[in-house]
Amino acid sequence: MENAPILPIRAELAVTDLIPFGYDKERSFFALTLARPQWAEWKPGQFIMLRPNSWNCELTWARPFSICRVTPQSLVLFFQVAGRGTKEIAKLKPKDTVTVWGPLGTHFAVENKPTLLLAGGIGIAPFAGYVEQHPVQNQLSMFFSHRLPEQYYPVESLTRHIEVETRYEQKQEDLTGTIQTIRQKMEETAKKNGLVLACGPMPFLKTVWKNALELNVSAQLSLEQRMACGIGACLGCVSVTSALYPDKEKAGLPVQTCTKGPVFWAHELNLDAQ
Amino acid sequence: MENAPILPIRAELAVTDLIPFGYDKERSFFALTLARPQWAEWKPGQFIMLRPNSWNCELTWARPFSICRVTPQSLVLFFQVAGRGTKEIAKLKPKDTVTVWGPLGTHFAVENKPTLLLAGGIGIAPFAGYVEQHPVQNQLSMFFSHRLPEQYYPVESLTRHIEVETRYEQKQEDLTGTIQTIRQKMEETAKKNGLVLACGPMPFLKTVWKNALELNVSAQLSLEQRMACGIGACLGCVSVTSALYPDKEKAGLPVQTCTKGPVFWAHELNLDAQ
Amino acid sequence: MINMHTTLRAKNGSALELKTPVMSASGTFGYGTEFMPYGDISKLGAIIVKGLSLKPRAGNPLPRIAETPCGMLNAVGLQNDGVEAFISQKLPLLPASEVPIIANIYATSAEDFAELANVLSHEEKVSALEVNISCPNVKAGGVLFGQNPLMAGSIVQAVKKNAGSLPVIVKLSPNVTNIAEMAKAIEEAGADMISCINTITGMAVDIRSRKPLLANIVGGLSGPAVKPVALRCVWQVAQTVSIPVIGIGGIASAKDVLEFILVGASAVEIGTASFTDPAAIFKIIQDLPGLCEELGVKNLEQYRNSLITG
Amino acid sequence: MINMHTTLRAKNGSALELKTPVMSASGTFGYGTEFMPYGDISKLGAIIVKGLSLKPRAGNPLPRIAETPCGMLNAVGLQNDGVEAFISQKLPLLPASEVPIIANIYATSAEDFAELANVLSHEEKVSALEVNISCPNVKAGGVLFGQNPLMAGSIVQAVKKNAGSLPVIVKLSPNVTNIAEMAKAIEEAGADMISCINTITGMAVDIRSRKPLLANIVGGLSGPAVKPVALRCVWQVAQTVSIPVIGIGGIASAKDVLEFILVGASAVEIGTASFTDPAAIFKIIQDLPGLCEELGVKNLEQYRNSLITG
Ligand SMILES: Cc1cc2nc3c(=O)[nH]c(=O)nc-3n(C[C@H](O)[C@H](O)[C@H](O)COP(=O)(O)OP(=O)(O)OC[C@H]3O[C@@H](n4cnc5c(N)ncnc54)[C@H](O)[C@@H]3O)c2cc1C
Ligand SMILES: Cc1cc2nc3c(=O)[nH]c(=O)nc-3n(C[C@H](O)[C@H](O)[C@H](O)COP(=O)(O)OP(=O)(O)OC[C@H]3O[C@@H](n4cnc5c(N)ncnc54)[C@H](O)[C@@H]3O)c2cc1C
Ligand SMILES: Cc1cc2nc3c(=O)[nH]c(=O)nc-3n(C[C@H](O)[C@H](O)[C@H](O)COP(=O)(O)O)c2cc1C
Ligand SMILES: Cc1cc2nc3c(=O)[nH]c(=O)nc-3n(C[C@H](O)[C@H](O)[C@H](O)COP(=O)(O)O)c2cc1C
Ligand code: FES
Ligand code: FES
Repeated sequence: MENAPILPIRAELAVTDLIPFGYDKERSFFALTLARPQWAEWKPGQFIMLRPNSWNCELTWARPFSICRVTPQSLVLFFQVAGRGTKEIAKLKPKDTVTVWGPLGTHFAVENKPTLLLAGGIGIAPFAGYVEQHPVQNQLSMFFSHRLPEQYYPVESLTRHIEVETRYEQKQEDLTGTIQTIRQKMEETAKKNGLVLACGPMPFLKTVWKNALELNVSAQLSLEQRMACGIGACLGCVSVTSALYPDKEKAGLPVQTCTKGPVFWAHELNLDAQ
Repeated sequence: MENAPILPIRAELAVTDLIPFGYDKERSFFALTLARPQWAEWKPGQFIMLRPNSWNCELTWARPFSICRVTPQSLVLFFQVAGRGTKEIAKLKPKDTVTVWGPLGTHFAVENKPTLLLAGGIGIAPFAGYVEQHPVQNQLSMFFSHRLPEQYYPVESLTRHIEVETRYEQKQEDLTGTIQTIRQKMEETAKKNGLVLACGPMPFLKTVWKNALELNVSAQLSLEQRMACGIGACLGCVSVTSALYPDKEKAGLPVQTCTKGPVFWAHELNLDAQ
Repeated sequence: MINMHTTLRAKNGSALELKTPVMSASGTFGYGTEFMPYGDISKLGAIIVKGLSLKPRAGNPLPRIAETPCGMLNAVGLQNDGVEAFISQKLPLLPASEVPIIANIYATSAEDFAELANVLSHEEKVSALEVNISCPNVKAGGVLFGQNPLMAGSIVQAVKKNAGSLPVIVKLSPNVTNIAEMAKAIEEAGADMISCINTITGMAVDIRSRKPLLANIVGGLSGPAVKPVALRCVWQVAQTVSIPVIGIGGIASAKDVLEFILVGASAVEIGTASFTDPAAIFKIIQDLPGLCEELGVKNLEQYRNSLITG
Repeated sequence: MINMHTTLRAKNGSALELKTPVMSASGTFGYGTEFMPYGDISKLGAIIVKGLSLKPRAGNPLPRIAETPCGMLNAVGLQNDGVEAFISQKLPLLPASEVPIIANIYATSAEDFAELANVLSHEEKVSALEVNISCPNVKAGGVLFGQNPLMAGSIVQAVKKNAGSLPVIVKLSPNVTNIAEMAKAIEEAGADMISCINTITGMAVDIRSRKPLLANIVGGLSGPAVKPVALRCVWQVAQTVSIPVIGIGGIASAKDVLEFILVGASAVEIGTASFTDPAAIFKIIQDLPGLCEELGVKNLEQYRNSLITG
């Protein structure tokens, strides 16, 4: 995040594959593979904005998705159907084209120390690339809590490289267990002077955020906010910073999640202001 | 048109086929085959309203199309790409579903006398069914003027049954020829105390209408107006009647083209009021 | 299945009893009979018929309608056969014992409004009046009445005085600086209920022919495109008045109906959606109880105006 | 290729010279630099930056934006770092010698508007002011100024007096009963140009959580859904005033640009379309000459206001 910014580009990309991971009456999950954009560089934690070229103007905005993985041939995203837009995206077929701009935003820190990855549900998406690109994979461990069976998520691609503890939350009580596990694992990481990286729904992130402040452990959170532009122009996606935010003029004020985030240091945020 | 009204129904129908007849830089032509709706009855000249079920609310209205042909298995339409809606309809694939309501409106008269069919461009659509259903096909003859090569239109299905004279209008001068031919053929029909049926663009219909009044020949015109509902409710599609309109309360006033038409007797219309 | 029965209470204590809060919007449902092939019109909350005037009106020249993104423009100009023809020819065909029939009325003066009210108040098959002071497509009266609280008030008084026991609904225009102020004036003038919104004045043109898409140049915008404006208007009006508010504007699903009830509507009208699909209103009525059940809404009156704004 | 050069002449004879009539709309193009990866911002007609106030403003709480059919609602509430930070940090980054930079300004009193004008009039890199008296998302000032001809007039006078030689564009709200009347008052108060429309007040709600989709409850509607309303406003204003009119509202293609020019706009601004695709404005600028050629439009000034209404 301290380095020179990575320049985004806009590209029209062909869909090469769309693989369903699992259907549920509420949600379905897909891996979407696109032709690789001409990116010079990208870093895990960054995201893209995506809009199918077949859309007419009824749906006004593109949709933000974490970059899951980039190969020499392709850009891979992992998404769940959440509403109207993702429902349409799930209908894409090979050779359909989409407009993508990215890579956007900040990325997760890579440090040679014990690193705990905390993923909630679809928040697992950015960690696939993070783990694969990490130079010292044996420093990494993950805790993944999810509401649907494990095979709905791209867990296998992670267990190939690192140790993953998963919790399938089926009942309300399981949530309490998740919160306890997060606390306990963050305590261990704090003792080892390690790093915590978290991505998931807002209540999940708030839990991690509170623990990070209490335990004074280095932690980064990837935030999700409604986004219209993804490039800092609309001011729709802001998150409120804490007094510790390095840009003093913005400390305690709203900053764009799409350009100053989505990955923030926990202590630089004030999630209570949301 | 004097008989008991034909009750329309609304149905969701599967597309069974979409056959391109020809592409041009300006227009392309298709025969669209749908599963047959459960109609008790229909008559050539009537139309349907069609809206693909995949459309979101960006395009507000269904689109009106003449019924081209109904077989025991299927409902066949013939259409050209004219704008945004027909462009989308041209992308339909087998198994896609569309919502259709019909049969709607009035139909062409069937009389055992020399009957001249005048079709301009896509106005040929309703005549396929008319000719096939006609009890005395040797009374029928057709003049068809068109701006794109003949193979773009379903002419073959007609020449199998009746004599068709075609004029391929490539230059402005050809239009003058068309107007002369229409006059001459209508004069012949007038002499034989025959019937003229016309379907085509408004300038074409105005020519026929003027001739019909001057020559005092029985003639019916199928009018095209922008339609929102197709069932008489919105009053968007009105045509102005003449003093001779049989419903005296409506004589000289606007009436719904979708329910009182689209097929009108020429002398009951006042096309100059448009 | 939760009960959708809705009571719209008028000031004099009389009430419109609706099987469901979903009615047809004037000008989009003809005289009701047009929709008989597509559903059972006696299942509607009420049938609001095409706007009626004292004398027949030919309406505006063509083109009168144009499609716009998620909506449409119309400048029909209140074409109708006049109130007498309605009473003698259309009203007898309607199942008025099973579904309330509401006459939407339009005139160019308070006197004519009064006379329309008077004529219709003697018709047993008419259950209420909806006063259109918000039509943007006519030169005289129309939205001009609806943009001036004093003028609107005097029309409401004239109608009320002549409407006998019929509840009087006044239909508001969104084409005003302050719709809450208009609503207040209309409530004070004695209206029993308010419906909103009528269409928003708009325009569309063809860059090739260089002509407007409507012969009238401007027309009224309706359909899903206006739903956010309609919701805002209903919310502002419902915060201001204590008489029932009927929501209109871009409603195309049971979900949309609940949105309007959530911001304070007691009932709703379906307009443009009936063009997109003639079965739309029947489907909305059918879907509504199930959606309520899914959301745990036991009672529409409790859900109404329950927006959490804190 | 026909020349797209457009001159917007101010009352004092000075002029804004634009390479193309297509500018960015305030609040949708950040400070310009955000779009550099997606096109050459010096090719724009002008860059109108995010609304500036004297002091920094934190804006409204989240959520601030919501998607609606063919449009969106926003209640950003004019978050900005203040005019000083703009001048010291943003302005130096902009290619002002190649493309006019227009500062959009907002204040809660005529005095503050005057001071903003004064501060900006000393900046060589600023080519004009656009006065926002039409923002529906702020409690003080905003659209309230734009709904009252007297108040609007006094602000225009205050800004004009302090703007030096800078042309003053006044941005109108569609949330009024009579936009032509407002435009007339603003022209008489000395405005050099008028731009319209700002957003239409709207609302969206979630039936499950029973909460508004915006923390501010109401917000401003923009995007293709509002285009018919915007075209009507521009047409009404252009019929009324003799100063240049800049069209805004739902423009997403070169065709849309010509629609606004046809009804009387001298130039246009692209807003929400820049969110749908960050390259939208560059594509529109690129497509415009070709579309003119296709239509046989030799000259934009001749095409302007050439709507055939007879
Ligand atoms: C930086 C970032 C990265 C993301 N990465 C992923 C990912 O890798 N995989 C994945 O499945 N999802 C991801 N999401 C969430 C994803 O963008 C939303 O699920 C999606 O936009 C929902 O769109 P919809 O039209 O289906 O839902 P609707 O609810 O119909 O959308 C309405 C509006 O709300 C917005 N919205 C709805 N849910 C969310 C949400 N959770 N976060 C932000 N905006 C939302 C939509 O973008 C849209 O603008 C990410 C979000 C952000 C901000
Ligand atoms: C009774 C009737 C029968 C028809 N039969 C046929 C047929 O068999 N085959 C065929 O190809 N076309 C037929 N048409 C014309 C066809 O409906 C239009 O070409 C089509 O609606 C254009 O839609 P669009 O979205 O592609 O064009 P757009 O121009 O994008 O449409 C915009 C609006 O204008 C309306 N519109 C545009 N052109 C026409 C037109 N010529 N007539 C009426 N409304 C129009 C559309 O319905 C739509 O509401 C018929 C029209 C009518 C009224
Ligand atoms: C074609 C058409 C005709 C209309 N005629 C009338 C009318 O006669 N009287 C009236 O009060 N409103 C009339 N309206 C307005 C509608 O009743 C309704 O208020 C408006 O369309 C908004 O609702 P919607 O978005 O659901 O269509 C008409 C609307 C349309 C589209
Ligand atoms: C997110 C957002 C922020 C806006 N901020 C401003 C602003 O600061 N000042 C202003 O005058 N208009 C502002 N507007 C209004 C736009 O400039 C424009 O007038 C309006 O969006 C209509 O145009 P469109 O439909 O092309 O978006 C904003 C609009 C949006 C969507
Ligand atoms: S999404 Fe527009 S500023 Fe972040
Ligand atoms: S299309 Fe609605 S009345 Fe004919």
